[in-house]
Amino acid sequence: MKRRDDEWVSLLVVTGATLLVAFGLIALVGSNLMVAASSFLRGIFGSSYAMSEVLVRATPLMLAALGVSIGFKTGFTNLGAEGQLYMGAIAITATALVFPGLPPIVMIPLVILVGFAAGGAWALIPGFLKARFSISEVIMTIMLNYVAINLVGILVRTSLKDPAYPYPMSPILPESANFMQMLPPTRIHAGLVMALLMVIAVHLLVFRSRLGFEMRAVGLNGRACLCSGIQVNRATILSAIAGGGLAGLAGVSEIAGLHHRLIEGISPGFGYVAIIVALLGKNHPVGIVFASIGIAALQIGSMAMQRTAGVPTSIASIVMGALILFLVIRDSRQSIAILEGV
Amino acid sequence: ASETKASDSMRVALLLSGPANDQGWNAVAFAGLKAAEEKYGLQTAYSEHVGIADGEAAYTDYASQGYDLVIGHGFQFGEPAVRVSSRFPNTKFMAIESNVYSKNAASYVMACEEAAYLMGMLSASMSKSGKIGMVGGFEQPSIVKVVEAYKLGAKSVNPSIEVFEAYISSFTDVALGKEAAIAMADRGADVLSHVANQAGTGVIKAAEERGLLATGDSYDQNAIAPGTVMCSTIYSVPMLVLNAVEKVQNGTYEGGVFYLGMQDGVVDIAPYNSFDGIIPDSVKTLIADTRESILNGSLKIPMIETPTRN
Amino acid sequence: MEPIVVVTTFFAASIRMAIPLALAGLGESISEKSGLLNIGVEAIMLCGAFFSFMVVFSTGSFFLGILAGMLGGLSMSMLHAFLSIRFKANQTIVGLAQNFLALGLTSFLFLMSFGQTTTLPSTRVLGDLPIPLLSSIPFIGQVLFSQNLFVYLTLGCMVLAHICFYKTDFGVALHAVGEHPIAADTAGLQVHTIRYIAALFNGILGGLGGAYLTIVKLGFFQENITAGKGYIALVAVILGKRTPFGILGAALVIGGAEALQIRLQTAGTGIPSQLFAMFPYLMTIAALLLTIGSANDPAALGIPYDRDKR
Amino acid sequence: MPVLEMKDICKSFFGTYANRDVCLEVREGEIHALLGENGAGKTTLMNILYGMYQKDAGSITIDGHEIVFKSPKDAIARHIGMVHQHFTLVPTLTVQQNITLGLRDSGYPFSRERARCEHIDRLSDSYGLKTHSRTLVKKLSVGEMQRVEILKLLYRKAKILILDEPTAVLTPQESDHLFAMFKQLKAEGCSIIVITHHIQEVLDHCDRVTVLRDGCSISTVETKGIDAKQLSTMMIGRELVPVARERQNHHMDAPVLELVDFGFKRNGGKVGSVNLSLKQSEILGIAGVDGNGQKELLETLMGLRHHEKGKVVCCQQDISNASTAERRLAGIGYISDDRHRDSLVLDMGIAENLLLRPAQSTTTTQGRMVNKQCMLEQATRVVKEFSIKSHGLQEPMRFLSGGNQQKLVLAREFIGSPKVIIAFQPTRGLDIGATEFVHNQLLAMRSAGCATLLVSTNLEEILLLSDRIAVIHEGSIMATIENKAVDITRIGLLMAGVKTEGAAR
Ligand SMILES: Nc1ncnc2c1ncn2[C@@H]1O[C@H](COP(=O)(O)OP(=O)(O)OP(=O)(O)O)[C@@H](O)[C@H]1O
Ligand SMILES: Nc1ncnc2c1ncn2[C@@H]1O[C@H](COP(=O)(O)OP(=O)(O)OP(=O)(O)O)[C@@H](O)[C@H]1O
Ligand SMILES: [Mg+2]
Ligand SMILES: [Mg+2]
Repeated sequence: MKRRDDEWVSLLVVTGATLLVAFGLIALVGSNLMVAASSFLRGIFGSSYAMSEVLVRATPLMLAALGVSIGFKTGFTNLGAEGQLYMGAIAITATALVFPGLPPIVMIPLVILVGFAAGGAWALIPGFLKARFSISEVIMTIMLNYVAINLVGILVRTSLKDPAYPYPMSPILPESANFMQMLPPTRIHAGLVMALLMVIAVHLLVFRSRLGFEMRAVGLNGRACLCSGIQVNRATILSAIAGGGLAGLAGVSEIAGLHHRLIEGISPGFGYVAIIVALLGKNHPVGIVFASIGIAALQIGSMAMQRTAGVPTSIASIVMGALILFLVIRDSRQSIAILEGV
Repeated sequence: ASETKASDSMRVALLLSGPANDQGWNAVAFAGLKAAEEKYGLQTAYSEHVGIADGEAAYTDYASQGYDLVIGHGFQFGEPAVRVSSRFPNTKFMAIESNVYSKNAASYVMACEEAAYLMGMLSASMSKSGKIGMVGGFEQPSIVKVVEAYKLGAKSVNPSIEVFEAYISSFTDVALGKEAAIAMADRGADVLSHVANQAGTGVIKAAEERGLLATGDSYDQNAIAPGTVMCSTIYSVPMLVLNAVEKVQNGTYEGGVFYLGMQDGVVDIAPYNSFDGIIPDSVKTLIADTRESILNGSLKIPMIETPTRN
Repeated sequence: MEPIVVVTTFFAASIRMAIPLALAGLGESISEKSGLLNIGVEAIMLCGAFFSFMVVFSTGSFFLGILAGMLGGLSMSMLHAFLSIRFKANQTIVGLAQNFLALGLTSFLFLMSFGQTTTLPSTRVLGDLPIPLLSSIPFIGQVLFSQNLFVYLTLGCMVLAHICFYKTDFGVALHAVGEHPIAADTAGLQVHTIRYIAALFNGILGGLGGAYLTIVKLGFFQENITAGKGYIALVAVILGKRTPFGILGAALVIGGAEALQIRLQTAGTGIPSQLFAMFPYLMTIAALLLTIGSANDPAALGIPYDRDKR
Repeated sequence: MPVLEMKDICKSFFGTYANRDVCLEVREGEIHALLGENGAGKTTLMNILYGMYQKDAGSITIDGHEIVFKSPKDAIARHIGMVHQHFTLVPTLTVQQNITLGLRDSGYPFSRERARCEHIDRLSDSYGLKTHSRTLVKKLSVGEMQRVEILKLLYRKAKILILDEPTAVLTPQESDHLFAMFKQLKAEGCSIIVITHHIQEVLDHCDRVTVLRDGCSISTVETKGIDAKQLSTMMIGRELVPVARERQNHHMDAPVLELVDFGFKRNGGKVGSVNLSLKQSEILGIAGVDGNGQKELLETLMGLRHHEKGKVVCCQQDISNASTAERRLAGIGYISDDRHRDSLVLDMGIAENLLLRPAQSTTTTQGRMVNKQCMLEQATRVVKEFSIKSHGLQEPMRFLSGGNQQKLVLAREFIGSPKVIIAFQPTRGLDIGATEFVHNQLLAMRSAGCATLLVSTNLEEILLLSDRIAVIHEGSIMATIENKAVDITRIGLLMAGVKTEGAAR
């Protein structure tokens, strides 16, 4: 019981400290604190549209973070969700443009599959190189992010370019490749459902399946797995593929649910924020649901704060950094002792 | 949903893709908004760093707050504007440099190429080595058309001029911008130009350091390096905003793609500042004459939106 | 252009691009050798860049500016060390969070100091300092000894670090602490103190890397001026296998790839610019493939040391 | 006057006591043994003395001065040295660097390699601790590493030497040598504290012994005038039943496991080669000094290292080029000598650690999913059968004592009723009770028809359990002899590489 109380106390302390930082900075730029605070809250809870936006933004974060977390479980440090997301986006665009006539019932599963495969394939490269040649996946995934982003740049100017316009973007995808809008006029789309299904799938995979057990075991003690006759490389590679695939689905979901065409910059760093989401969610599928919604709300709220109260976005960046640091401090075992001591 | 304008002053919001002080594309829009605010007594708001993923949400938020005009500064804001516009018929939407429109959403395209053409002429005229350089940010229409017009302008003065061009795939990597410029200088270019926003500052700094000449972009950039920047293109966003505001006020704002150039006072070139006495009169006259022909419509600068690599 | 000039200018450019990567990479390698994995190199560099610029801008003193750059870098590296050591925090999260924090903080402070302005606050840059005699050696003199203070500083740091790593007790201690902290502890080394010292060096060197950008290369500061160089420095660390000259080599390879792509682009080919932008990353991947089978991460990298936990 | 006095030391972890009012008194120039079951608190007590742990209560007095050590650094400054059970050497540093780590001698901060190496060579000569000061520690055998650890203490001029289970990894000869060296140190005025599970060693070599049980000190006695029975009763509260190996008669003719001209690469690139064959219900013991290729042999046999040459046949099935998983599926179980590294996922619970085997051989998997119910039932059964002490099936293995961890490893390897068990140092570090249990289990498997390859540096263990004994030296089998009336001196000679007549196969 006491333990639970401490959790709440420390959470309050974190919230307080973050608010203090935020208000301090806002006061420094001379914005009105009340306006800023109310616009922050209004941006998140102000209307059903505002709340829906939080979920819209949480969708790709959730998917990508699930992917990242699977990698982390196996000890595969996947910093490449950004690139894998873009590969998924490329895949759905190419597929939908090549087979424009397919009915939705075929098209949707197809693009999901292809998007998953593309993201997975992109992660397979570092996964294979790590498993086979022990080449650092940290660097490899970062490098492949840059490559994927530039690949999008090339494709939207060449083979996937909309011939009708000079702009570097693909044509609008056929309707059949669109995810259902669930609650118009909000932008919530079937991608959210897909993400939640994936939460369950990942939970089953990681905590219920034999493969998931092997992945976790490999992440905790690869050598022991080797000695026990568990196929370590297979587990590493499969976790890389599954993780990359999930990030690829984030790309599919963004295109099919929101943009309906491939264009540069569809991800404002979702792949990187996903790493934070995964870690804050303690690499646990359910934790990731909350962490992704929390981080999405923070971002949506601070953008609203900027729009209404003129608070610079840099403050949001500071607050996000500070909040994560505070949470990290809270999570460390010792800090609980410190809080108790105070 | 919004009601009809209750307050006397109009409310205008601006979406920027990067920081408002990027010394280029966004800075000029921001300055334009502020100038318009002062001049016409507008109520304004702006958002920095609005990515493609956030454009729609930003439009929606401003529209639902009852803003009369919401401007997205960049082609990527076109689609979101159109998508949001149907839900907020009382709000007018605008995307700069885009090509899509709806009943209450319009695209305004600035004929940046007109100024760029003059910059090319000036650069070619002032080059002693017969080599000049142009650094572009991303390879996208709004940038490509400037680079291409620049090349045409230069060739019109000196058909044998060599124009080095590079797209650095960044609007923010100042160091890379500078390095690109130095690479051109190393190959003998003695006038360096840019359309690379923030990264372009690096180009000007490189020219200054090497004792070369430069031209600025978007607004009078002479202050960055007074002894280096001969002249700059000017994209007058206040004029653009004014144009739109007026239409909104007298109820004539409508969808469509509008091209605004020198004739509309939206595009121009800056004064020569300290270079007034350095640039030969013949060059000044040539440029003034060309500017005149553009203004009176006798010269049409082509808008080339895909790179023609020589 | 003469081939020799092409080669000289190319090497000079590679060195310019490599310096910040090499400095920050060296700092990070010290930190990683001790077992502290700091993904927040970007944050360190950004703070170094910002504070050195601010101090040079307001005092005009490069000495103070360099000092401030180091302190700026230190603020980030010591925060990371403190959270990693005192709170045994997840080092990757802290590093990533710091990148957000520093990006916001420097943009915010810059905005507070200068406002939304289109006039670029800038300073003189640290000039070149040719070394007498040595600089007149053909080629080598041009490439190596006609550079600025930071180039010599970097080379000096590399030599010192090499001596420190391989010839001193501190180097052995650093290695032991990162490889097997329990062994180090039982041998009487203060594991935490050594890690703090490593973080200290990381901050100083990373801060210098950032300072190089603002007060040597550019002479001004802009939001996100490091534009991802911190991440690339991490690459140099692994590519260079955490040895000083390895890191210098890796930085030169990456910097050289960047310099090369710009040069190839200005030469005018029909290749899309994104392919050029990809080039340095592809080069890095290729270089990484050459390191097959020689992973040498310190065994305790990223793992907090806790005596009570076996 | 005692050099060291620890009084009423208390230390608890997460609310449970590891040490409760423990007292220890060590005199100058004595060898003092510390005896107790796994988890009795011996290591904890010594870690407190060495400054690794901070005591909750109690006092420590050295040479009459009360002291408080914040870290090992302070302890080293007071001339206390400790060799931990799991060696604390940096594998990627040289012997010399490890020995001088953290010291500031002349020339600091520069490493004066030559002078240091000379000093180390002098020391190793005078105490008979052969080393090469310039080799990397990771290239050393366990015995060599221990010598380095001891040199580390000597180099630092330790007056009180603590050794945590130093003989667990040594052959009897090596142990004797070690104690001989202790006597030399003792004569020079040093005091030595030895933790051990071998009662005979205590009786043979130590002056006094302190027995710990459940975190409390039971008593301190002179070793003269006490016998093994009394000691073990003090320690575990009951008498030990000696393990008896009955004769087995149903040896089938066809071997279960056969190694033909089997080659394996040893550290340093040398290739070892052996011929061996194992029959049903047979324990074949491989005796040998540690570092003679045992580890490499077994790891190659398990498919963990590159197969060099020759053939491995298990139940008529050629598995020479099979993967580890395939070998296990063919019926081989493997007990490694390093359970933390090779056998257990310390952050997983008992139940999950039981799943650590090839997917095809688990009974708790249905399709691709793990049947949780089934998994827990299995774990409950195992815990009961092997009387594993834990706080629940999900408790991370990390929190179990070494003995209980080892029991789980055995249990897991026995579950699939393997045809062959490869047991490498199966009782290393276990207390007498746990050792007794392991021995009984191995014999039970033998009765059930399992063939066992028992590799141990503990000759007593080999003699106790084996039907036949093979002696390994420098990567090859010197001789294989039936375990009837064996000549211990001959085995000793074989282990040292001296071939004698009459070697029977
Ligand atoms: N680092 C630790 N964290 C938590 N508890 C510990 C730790 N070290 C020891 N303990 C506790 O202290 C008790 C005594 O452990 P200790 O290592 O001293 O036993 P030991 O007598 O050395 O056993 P063994 O013969 O197996 O080496 C354990 O049962 C355990 O509960
Ligand atoms: N991190 C830990 N937290 C809690 N208890 C621990 C921890 N590490 C060890 N222990 C406890 O310390 C005791 C002894 O652990 P230790 O690993 O020394 O066992 P051991 O018998 O010596 O085994 P080994 O021979 O493998 O060292 C065990 O009872 C175990 O419960
Ligand atoms: Mg112990
Ligand atoms: Mg033990």
